[in-house]
Amino acid sequence: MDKITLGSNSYMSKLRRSGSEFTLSVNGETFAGTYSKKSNGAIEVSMNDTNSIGFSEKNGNEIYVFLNGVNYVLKRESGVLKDNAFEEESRDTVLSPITGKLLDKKVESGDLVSKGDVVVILEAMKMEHRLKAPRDGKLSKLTLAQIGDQIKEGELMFELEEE
Amino acid sequence: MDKITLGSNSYMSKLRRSGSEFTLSVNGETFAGTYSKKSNGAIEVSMNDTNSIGFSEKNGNEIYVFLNGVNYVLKRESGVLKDNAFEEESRDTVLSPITGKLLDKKVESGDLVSKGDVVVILEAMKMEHRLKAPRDGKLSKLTLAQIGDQIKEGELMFELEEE
Amino acid sequence: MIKKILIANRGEIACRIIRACNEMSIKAVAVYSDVDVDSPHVLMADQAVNIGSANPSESYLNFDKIINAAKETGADAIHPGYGFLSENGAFAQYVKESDLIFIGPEADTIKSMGDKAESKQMMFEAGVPTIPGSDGELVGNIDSIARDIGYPLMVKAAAGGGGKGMRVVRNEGELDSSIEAAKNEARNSFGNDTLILEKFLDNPRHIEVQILGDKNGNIVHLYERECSIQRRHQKIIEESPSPAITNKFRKKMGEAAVKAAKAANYSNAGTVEFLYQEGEFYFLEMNTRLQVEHGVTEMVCGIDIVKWQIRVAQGESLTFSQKDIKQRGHSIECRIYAEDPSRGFLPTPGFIRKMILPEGPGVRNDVGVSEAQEITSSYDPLLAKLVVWDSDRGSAIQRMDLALSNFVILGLITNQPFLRDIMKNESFQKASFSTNFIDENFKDWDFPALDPQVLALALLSSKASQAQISSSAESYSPWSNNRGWRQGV
Amino acid sequence: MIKKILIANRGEIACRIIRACNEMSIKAVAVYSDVDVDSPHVLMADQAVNIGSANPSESYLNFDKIINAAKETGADAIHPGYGFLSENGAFAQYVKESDLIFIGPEADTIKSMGDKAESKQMMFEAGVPTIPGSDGELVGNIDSIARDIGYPLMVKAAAGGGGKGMRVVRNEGELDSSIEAAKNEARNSFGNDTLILEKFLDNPRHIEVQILGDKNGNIVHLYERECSIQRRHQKIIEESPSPAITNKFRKKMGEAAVKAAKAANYSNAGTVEFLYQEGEFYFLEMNTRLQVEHGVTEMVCGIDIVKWQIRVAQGESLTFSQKDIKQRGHSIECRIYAEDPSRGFLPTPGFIRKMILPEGPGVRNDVGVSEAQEITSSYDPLLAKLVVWDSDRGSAIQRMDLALSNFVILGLITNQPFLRDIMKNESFQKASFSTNFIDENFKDWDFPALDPQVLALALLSSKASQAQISSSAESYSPWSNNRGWRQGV
Repeated sequence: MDKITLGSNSYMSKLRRSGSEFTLSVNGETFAGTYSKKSNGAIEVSMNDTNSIGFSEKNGNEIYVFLNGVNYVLKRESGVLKDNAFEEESRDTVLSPITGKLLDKKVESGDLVSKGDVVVILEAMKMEHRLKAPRDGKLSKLTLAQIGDQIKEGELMFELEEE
Repeated sequence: MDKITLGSNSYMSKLRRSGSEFTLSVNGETFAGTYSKKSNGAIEVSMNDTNSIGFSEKNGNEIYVFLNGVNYVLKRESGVLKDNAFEEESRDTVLSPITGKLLDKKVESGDLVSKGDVVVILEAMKMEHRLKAPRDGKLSKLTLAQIGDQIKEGELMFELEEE
Repeated sequence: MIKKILIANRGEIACRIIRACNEMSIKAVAVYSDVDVDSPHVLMADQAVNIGSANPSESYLNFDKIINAAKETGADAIHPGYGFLSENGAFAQYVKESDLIFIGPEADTIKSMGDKAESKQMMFEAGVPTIPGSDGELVGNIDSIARDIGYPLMVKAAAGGGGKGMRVVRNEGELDSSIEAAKNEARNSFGNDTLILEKFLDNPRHIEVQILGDKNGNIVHLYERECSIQRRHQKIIEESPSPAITNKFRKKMGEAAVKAAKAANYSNAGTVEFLYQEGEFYFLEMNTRLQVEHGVTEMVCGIDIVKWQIRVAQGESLTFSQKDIKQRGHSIECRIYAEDPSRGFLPTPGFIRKMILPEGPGVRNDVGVSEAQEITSSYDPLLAKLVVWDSDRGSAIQRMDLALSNFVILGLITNQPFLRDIMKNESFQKASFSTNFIDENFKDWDFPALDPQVLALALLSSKASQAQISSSAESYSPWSNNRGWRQGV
Repeated sequence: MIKKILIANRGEIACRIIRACNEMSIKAVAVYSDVDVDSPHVLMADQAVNIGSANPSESYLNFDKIINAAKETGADAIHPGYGFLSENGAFAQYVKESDLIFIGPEADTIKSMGDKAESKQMMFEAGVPTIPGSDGELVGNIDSIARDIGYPLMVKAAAGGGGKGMRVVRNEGELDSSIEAAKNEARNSFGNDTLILEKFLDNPRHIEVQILGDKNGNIVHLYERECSIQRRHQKIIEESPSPAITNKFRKKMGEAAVKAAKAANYSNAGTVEFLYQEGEFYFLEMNTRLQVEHGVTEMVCGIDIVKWQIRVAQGESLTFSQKDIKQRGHSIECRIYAEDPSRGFLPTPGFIRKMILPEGPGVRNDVGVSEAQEITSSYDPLLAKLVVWDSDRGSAIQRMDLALSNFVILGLITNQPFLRDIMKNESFQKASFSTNFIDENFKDWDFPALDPQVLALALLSSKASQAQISSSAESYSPWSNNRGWRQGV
């Protein structure tokens, strides 16, 4: 079972192939279909009486899909158990939403912060991004990166002490 | 030594690589250069103080090259000895210049033909191609293909008896 | 209102028409022969129907298969494109009798214009200039008829074709012997020695006028196209406006074309072809369909001819009149053919291993093929039409040369290097040419001698990856059962 | 005459300018930072020079490195593009002092227009409508000044920026408390509590006029562009003409823009930006450079702005006057950004694994990236500008939607799905919008719920081939030694 996420929607999905046929299960619903690869690398999918041709490539936990005029970047978590699949992101932990450069740290580890206070400032593609405290609390962790260092998307930026 | 042909010109060529460097010999002249492959599959060649980026792919005895705004299809004969490299094509043997369909045979094997007589008619891409006798002579061979059969480029169409 | 159009064609023109349908929110149905299963026009359409084998008579030329495909998919109109059934009056009639809309002129118009003698006679009567000649069978005082027409002239077998029974007569002294020779040749070739005399144009330009008419009697012209750059009597470069004529003359030709279209009771898009020499123009023929080179007119006039074909076919009136139509700037088209210009323009089938199209301001690509596609010998070798626009002819030529130099196509021989040489040719740049241009300037054209860099790059090449080489023929195909195909919403 | 131009920029605009050079037979020199070694602008240029690290201040913003590169390669002019040094008066002056031609207005013009207060004052004096306000420091009877301007109004820190020290005042009752609050904020933020009052436009359109002037005093406008569709105060969709104004009003705005340009002693291409609300327009600022969205004007007016920039920079006069410039049809541009519209338009670096551009009539691609290219976080996330033209706005919207739907880009998140939703939005289609459009209509935009077909295709995907993933950084590069680079002839 894979958890596939796009924007705020997630889908518990599983696909079984057998020759040119496949069975897809999405959030408990099951679909049957067929597919074929085209000479130019496209894949044709036939499901629910509809044939569509698109492109699809995966890389790490990302899958890039073009289908019916829309480009998608899907996140995939493989082997997810259904029960904890839709767990909410913690309000205590703030990750970098971008890959970029650390421009400034406004507070120090251990400081008390109020909801909305700017904690760190990042820069990517000529724009500043201010990461703010999601609630009042005490800063239990703060990135060890120095000003000017490169930051990766998903890297822990700071954490608030548990309430 | 490879014989590379484009249009009416042929080049006896040999290339030796060593890391990113190469030595090219063309009809006895020698050039030194360097090369590198680009992420998009292009190749950059640096020779005679000039850098150029192009594409190149080979398939069988054909090499496809795009360089400096021109697309080339080169024919390659590998391992050619220099001595017989520029041998002329026989005036006695006529090969199909195209891939297409046999539309008609105008004479039979053993017939006498005059220079310019149409021997076979081919069709490709909605156009007729008439293959004519290159000299007066007796037809010693004629394609066994039937009218309507597919013909490949380079296939023997007919042969004249030796003079 | 038309809701779904079946496009009875393939290649770039099918793609062009499908785009127009999409933009007008009309569904597009493609038809395809077995070898075209993975062609762009099939992938672009909302639905696609297999109509048989590669042989055109069993697919793209087959009336019943096409009508059946239209009926099966619920199409209400058929667009024939160019070539194939586009100028077949019987087909147009059959479409109408099948309660479908034929996107083109009336069947009767197609039929009259398809008969060269009938169309010439009709134009002559309508007052459109035609090539002076003996008006039918050559009888009476031949010397005096010849003098009336003027030398040089052409003696032609009335039943003729393909250059047989044809002689150019330069002066009176050659007349008798030429007639004798033509008569013999005509008798031997056609079993009929009837001859006609016609004025011979030894250095003509081919200039044509685009016509657009609705079903309510409104007919306008969209000015002219210069199409003199031809090889084997087929155009390879077209432009608009023609650099050969003045604005006054342009107006005169346009009016003659409208007169011709009115005489033929014309609706929809069509083209009146003229030969032009020494300040005179003569009706050559009328093409009762969309022309390959319609794009240069669209660029210069700012009017989408294909969309208007669809609109007038469903009964809409033109929303502009002649005075609203203005030429702006200059447009050139190069036809990219799979052919070898060093060997008499022989077609060169192959497999497109890589294709990168030119981009940027004023560049339009009308393409019918894609990477990883097999170009078979079954159809016309036209791969793509590269069209540019710029403010004047000189700039347009430079833009075209740059665009050609950015057109990457690996895997088969094309005329791309040849077209670049034409752009650099001085006579072309000076617009000093006739339909003899290729013969006069490029008779023994050969590919250029190779720079050592090309050889280095060639010998540094590696084999294409397996993915690119694999043939598409073996892959599973949902179309092989002749089923309809729908792209998801 | 200019023989060689150094383009002090990167990305799509560098490519755009290089094309213009090529078409004018002018050599083009690219400059690039270390991370841009394999970028399209480097590969397209005749020569390329490495000017340093990714950090703009050490490369694209570095005066000396750019001037040195121009000197080394023998360039005689510098085109700054947009962004980077394009509106830096000191740079323009430095270029001139280095005996090179700066392709843009005079340094003094750039400096005066770069000072918002000075430029507003200059325009006010020239009789160009400016936003009514307190004309400098707020002193005297504030209530009466406020009444004269009219509500709603805006109290602003004179030294301000970035929204600090700024309050909207809806009515007289809010005035005192707003002034108090703004004063405190201004003092805390800028150490200066000087305030100004200005009329507040709560629902304005952003409409700008393209200007073109030569060095001989001729100035024309190329009509207007509608640029109201913005996110985070940055345009994402532009069109010409503006659907909001009448022809009479259009003429009035054009004349005001020419007046503004004359007041600034303007030559070369520039843009006068206005805010428009309820039948009134107000000078916002003048951009003394080529604009990102210049393409829509080129499509509609048939004038190549970049080529004219070069021509007037080398002293040529305009060959047309105002009455020769006509708008024809309608053009729309969509900026394709590497950004996530579902997360506040955050930039989304990545690797372009596959890119297929839309083609066909009326479609123009201004692209600065290519397949197998890494999009780093070092620069602006603009990947490409997709520009379409059609005869009217409705057709142009349909053409844009089709073109967007044919724009394949795999490997990173882009705003392509968001742009498609805008094309389908009713307010957009009805041209009923202001600069608040995105906030009002797409505040909580999210990617669409997935059709099971998308999930099927995703799970059927295979890993990209190794060739595509390999980074370019490790490959041997001839540029790493800061050597010039020449493409073979």
